[in-house]
Amino acid sequence: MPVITYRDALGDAIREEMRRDDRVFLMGEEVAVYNGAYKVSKGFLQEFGEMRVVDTPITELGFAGVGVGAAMVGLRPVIEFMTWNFALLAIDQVVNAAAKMLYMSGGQFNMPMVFRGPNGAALQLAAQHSQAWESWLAHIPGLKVVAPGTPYDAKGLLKSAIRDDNPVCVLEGEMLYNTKGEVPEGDYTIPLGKADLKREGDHCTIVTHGKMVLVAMQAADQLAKDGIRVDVVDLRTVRPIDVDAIVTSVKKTNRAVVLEEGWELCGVGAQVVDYVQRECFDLLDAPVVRVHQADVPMPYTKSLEKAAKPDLPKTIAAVRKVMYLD
Amino acid sequence: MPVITYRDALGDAIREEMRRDDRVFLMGEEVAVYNGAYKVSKGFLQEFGEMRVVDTPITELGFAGVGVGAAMVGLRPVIEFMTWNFALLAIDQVVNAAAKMLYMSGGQFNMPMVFRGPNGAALQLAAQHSQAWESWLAHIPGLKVVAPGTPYDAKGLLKSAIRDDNPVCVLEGEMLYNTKGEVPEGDYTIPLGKADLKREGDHCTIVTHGKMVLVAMQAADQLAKDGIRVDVVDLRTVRPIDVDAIVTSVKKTNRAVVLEEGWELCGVGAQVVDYVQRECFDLLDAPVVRVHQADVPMPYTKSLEKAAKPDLPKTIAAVRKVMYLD
Amino acid sequence: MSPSTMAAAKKKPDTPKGAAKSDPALNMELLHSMLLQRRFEERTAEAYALGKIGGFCHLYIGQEAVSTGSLSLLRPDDYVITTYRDHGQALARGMTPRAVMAELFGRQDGCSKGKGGSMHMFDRNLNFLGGHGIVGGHVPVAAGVGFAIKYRGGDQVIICFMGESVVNTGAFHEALNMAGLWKLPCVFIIENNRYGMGTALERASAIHDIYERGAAYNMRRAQCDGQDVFAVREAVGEAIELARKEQAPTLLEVRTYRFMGHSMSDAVSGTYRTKAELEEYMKRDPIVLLRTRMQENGELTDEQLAKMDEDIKAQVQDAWDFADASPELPAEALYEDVYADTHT
Amino acid sequence: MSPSTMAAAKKKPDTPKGAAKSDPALNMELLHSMLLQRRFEERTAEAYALGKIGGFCHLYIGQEAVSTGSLSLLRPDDYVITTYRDHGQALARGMTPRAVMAELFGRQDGCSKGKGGSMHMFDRNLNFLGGHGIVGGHVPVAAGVGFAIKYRGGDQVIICFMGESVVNTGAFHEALNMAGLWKLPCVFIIENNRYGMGTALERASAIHDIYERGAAYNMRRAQCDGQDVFAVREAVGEAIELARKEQAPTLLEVRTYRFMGHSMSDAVSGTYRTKAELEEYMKRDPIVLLRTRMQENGELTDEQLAKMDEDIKAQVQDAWDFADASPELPAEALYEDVYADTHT
Ligand SMILES: Cc1ncc(C[n+]2csc(CCOP(=O)(O)OP(=O)(O)O)c2C)c(N)n1
Ligand SMILES: Cc1ncc(C[n+]2csc(CCOP(=O)(O)OP(=O)(O)O)c2C)c(N)n1
Ligand SMILES: [Mg+2]
Ligand SMILES: [Mg+2]
Repeated sequence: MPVITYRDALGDAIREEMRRDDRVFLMGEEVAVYNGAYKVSKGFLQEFGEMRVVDTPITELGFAGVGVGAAMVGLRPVIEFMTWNFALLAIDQVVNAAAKMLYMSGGQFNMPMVFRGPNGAALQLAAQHSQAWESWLAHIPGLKVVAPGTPYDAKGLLKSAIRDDNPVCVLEGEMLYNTKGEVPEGDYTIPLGKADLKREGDHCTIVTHGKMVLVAMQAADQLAKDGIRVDVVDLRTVRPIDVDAIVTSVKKTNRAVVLEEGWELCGVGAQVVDYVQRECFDLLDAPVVRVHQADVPMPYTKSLEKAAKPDLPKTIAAVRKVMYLD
Repeated sequence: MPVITYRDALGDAIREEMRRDDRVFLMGEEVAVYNGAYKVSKGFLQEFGEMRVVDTPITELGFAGVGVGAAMVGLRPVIEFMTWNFALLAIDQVVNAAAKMLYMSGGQFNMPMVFRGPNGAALQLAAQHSQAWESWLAHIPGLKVVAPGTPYDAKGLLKSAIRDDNPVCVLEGEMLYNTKGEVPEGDYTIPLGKADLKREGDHCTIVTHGKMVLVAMQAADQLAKDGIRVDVVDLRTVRPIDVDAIVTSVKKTNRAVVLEEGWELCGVGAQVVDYVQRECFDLLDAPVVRVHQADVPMPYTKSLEKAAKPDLPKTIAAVRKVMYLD
Repeated sequence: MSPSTMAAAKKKPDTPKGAAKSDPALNMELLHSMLLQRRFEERTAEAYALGKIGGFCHLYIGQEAVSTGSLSLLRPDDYVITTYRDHGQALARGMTPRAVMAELFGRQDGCSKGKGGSMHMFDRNLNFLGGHGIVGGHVPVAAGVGFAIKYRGGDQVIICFMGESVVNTGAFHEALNMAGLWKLPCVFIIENNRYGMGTALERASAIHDIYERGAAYNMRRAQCDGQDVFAVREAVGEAIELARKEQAPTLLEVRTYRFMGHSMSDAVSGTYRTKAELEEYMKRDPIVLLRTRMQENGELTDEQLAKMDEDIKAQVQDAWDFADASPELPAEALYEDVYADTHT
Repeated sequence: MSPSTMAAAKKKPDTPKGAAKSDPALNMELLHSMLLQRRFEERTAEAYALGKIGGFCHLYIGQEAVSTGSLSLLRPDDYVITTYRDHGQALARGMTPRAVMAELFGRQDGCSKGKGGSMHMFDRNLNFLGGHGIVGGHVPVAAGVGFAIKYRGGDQVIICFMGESVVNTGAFHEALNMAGLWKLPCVFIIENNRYGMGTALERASAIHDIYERGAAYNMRRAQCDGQDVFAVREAVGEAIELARKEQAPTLLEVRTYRFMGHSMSDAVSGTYRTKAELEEYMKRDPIVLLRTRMQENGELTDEQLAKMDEDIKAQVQDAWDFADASPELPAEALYEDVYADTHT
């Protein structure tokens, strides 16, 4: 199977869908002439022309709303946020328009659209540019939210997102764009709402998603050296959450760690903990342990930034803690 | 002690603080000439004049930012959102400016300001006007978030919020403005970050905040008739959360219900569940049960709206469930 | 009201424009459309007082010439989008009083099955894209519809109604810049009724001739009298033609006035406007202006008028009865329409 | 670049304005300020390449006449706020190269203790209100400072710098409307360097003379040449005077150009602008223009210039060494500065 980058996997997904369905278009800042701030849409302008690959002014609220309008009348917009940090300016359109239109119109206007872009911290981008929004988005009924951790998942989930008749938020990772993995050529999709058991083990479950999948896999490797076998449940979709997959794993391992990029309070991890205690109350051998960003705005300084982020040592420590090994 | 409305308690708090400190001013839509959309600021314009009671254009993002700027140079703005639903438009200023300014300036610019307004559903206001935002706000380090459930708490917490040198979000309730309670005349404050044990009991803990405090109290009354005694822990502040108070109560009761107005996924309740399972793992006699809004945008129709909201019967059912009574 | 505004209002002639090319049949339709809105809203107020309608409810009384004048010019395949003050436009676009009243009553035969209510009237068949509650929020959506029309190479237009407060919002600015930049077939109609809730235009906008904001977006702009249905038709007609033929947007300020409070919970006058001002404006009731004109032209007899009014009242009563009889959605509908379970 | 813009650029005289009232001592200061920024940024680029600086890093090279021209007119008690492209303004306002370089290196002696980095320079003592990373986000904040000045009855002003892309954001619109409506003592300076990342102004804004947006807010507006420090001083001086004396805002478009890529990760030319265009603009290097003028006036000898440059380079080297020696904050500082633990 060809090995390609996460960036190219995303680009292929959009390109293939645009070839397949001429209602699909890409809109956002720097997506056309500049080939995308992170080059996901390289060559798109040449192939599809400026009506289908649309550079916008810096108006997140405005162009998110343009996407909503286009979706209402049957187009299938892919709206790129240069990063999800800037989507805060557009969040009214995402939450009050896209997520509610079908419901408040009594089922008349569905919203076949995608909001996508990099989410979470890259390197030393400081407080305003280093935020992970999955728990906010997961909170909102009417949205679907996916967070692919690998090139394979990126392509399959993004294709599903584009074909879905609901507003789907796709959380990518700036730090993931250069990562590589096997991706089949041509068409395939991954169902939204289904987790993926990325690693099998019976000692402990790590529930995670998005960028942290890589960290979880590294942790699993490291822990295996000490004979600790972990199940890595990659949620892939954080709304709706595949509760069955979590429960099945925890029923086997009786222990769980939840690893996420964002802040602690009301994070996705908190919700996973709730599902686990609700469904596996009598089976749990230890309280679920969470790994997440420190409860601070992201600092610029290298050492503090590192300290603030969830990472491999913290994940390993959490697994050891939940196994009462330290 | 005088019995006054929640509305007047809030009005008194702001008025007294404005008399006490001339850096404090009130700004928002309809706060001056119209006496406030919900009449919290009745008579303010006459007493304080138009420089300190400022009607704004409909520009949530803009006037939230004006508050940030004023706070940066030493004023103490009280920014009113007509409702927190509209604050979504301003959330970039709340999250990316107010909450981060102190940190990203290396401790130089604190933000002595308040964002306040009604939160959550009133009656039949439908999807765009019936949302509860505490879990979003609680997610963000740098903010403090309070949600008073009674007139007494409203006055004391709002005064503390105004005197605090950090950005404090005050979540009021349109349905609460007419509720009455005892409020001492003159000055008192309630510390931020401290929960209040509103009712003592030893069978089960209900953890709640804001508008749902009244529902919890009613549930406690009803349950008492069946001999079920509940502790009602009113968080009052949802960021930071008073974990000690929760744990102390659950250690006594061994059972907990978390009641909140907002949606389930990544709600405040999920975070409370996490604290409980973390700190009281061995003491819990049953999984924590959550009560919250149905996972749908709010419908307009009366019957469905009622079905969507957390309420007394649902709360009682939850307590009975966690006590294995049904 | 500032003196300058008063002067501007006075400049408007009381004689309807376009009287020369008077078309009796058309005029009858216009009158019917406007009177239907009026009678409908009167009963809406009544139903609200009786508790049959809940939530926020914003009446359209006084502004009927804007909806009727504008929407009488549209083709069925054109699009309409508006704010929470949407009953009048819904009717003027052709929704039945039954569907609108049932929506207000929160019943399943309502145009949004009772899930939307007063602020969220939708009708896919009429390309009526709602009723939106966030001030400014629907303006980018309108630009998006304009974008879609252009994308497909169609010659439709979208009319986007908004209150005058909207021109101060960021959403308006961002949307109009894109509409101007990309030349989208949008007709942005500001229903300038002088107040946004209790805030007079002059206390919210740094400029008072707000159609001038169009200049910032290289957009055609115009202003017209909103109490005169002919003036509205003329101004909107030009804008539609431009949008349809040249795919260029227009920002049109229509000067009107609301005769009721902001919503059912707001007093008609008192805090922010005087009774005298209200009465002054009510002299230019759009329905009276049209009716008088038609009577003077001999196009409308007293009998015809009485008959029309009677028919309309009966129709509205029928809508009320229909709404009252329509059930609320069943409990399981709570969880429907959150997600479409389709995909391509 | 569109032909009209090229023409506009050509209209600007190459001879600095205000040369008549030339003040050699002042000119020397201006030159020093601009040259310091230039040399500083050159070393910043070097340090970035060496990995001593991380994250997004936006250089100011080419725009130095804007910061220097504007900030040379301010009083110490006035305020300044700007975007992520903030190194030049920080220096021009009087921050030491040490404090700025240490911030870039992420060290505790940085002006924001290393917590802010390139995009977030702050200095409370200099009323330098930051470096902000959300495009448009700081404009309402500037209006708020203007509001506070007026609230207190002071006669300070605030200068708010922004890139030309900002004029399309909702935040800009909302803030400028309030500033115009309330008459706030703000000087809004658009540093129109022709591009927002890879997007030319003409592809993002429906109008190209963007200072005209001021009309929508009843705001005084002007345009000036941003490569000529005297032109900047003249235009900003008028705006400051208006703000200080009459508490009225100005929207000033300063036409400049960035000589580097958008940030350190963007090529200097290629995708969105040609090398030829860049070279054309580089002929109007603001430092060369001033230097030449001074030399022609006999105010600056080659020796003086060489000495100034040498001193500045030494100062920047000192800043580098200082930054390099400064420690990162200790681990426990991670949790500091999240909340102020004070209240009144
Ligand atoms: C973003 C936002 N802020 C505030 C409100 C509350 N609100 C509803 S209508 C209104 C006034 C709007 O006035 P205008 O645009 O002139 O329309 P009109 O009601 O006069 O038709 C306000 C402030 C809202 N719905 N949305
Ligand atoms: C709201 C928002 N959207 C997008 C970005 C990403 N971004 C950073 S700078 C920039 C271009 C800004 O251009 P301009 O305002 O002209 O300033 P310049 O960089 O030319 O100084 C963009 C799109 C951002 N920081 N904030
Ligand atoms: Mg109005
Ligand atoms: Mg620029």
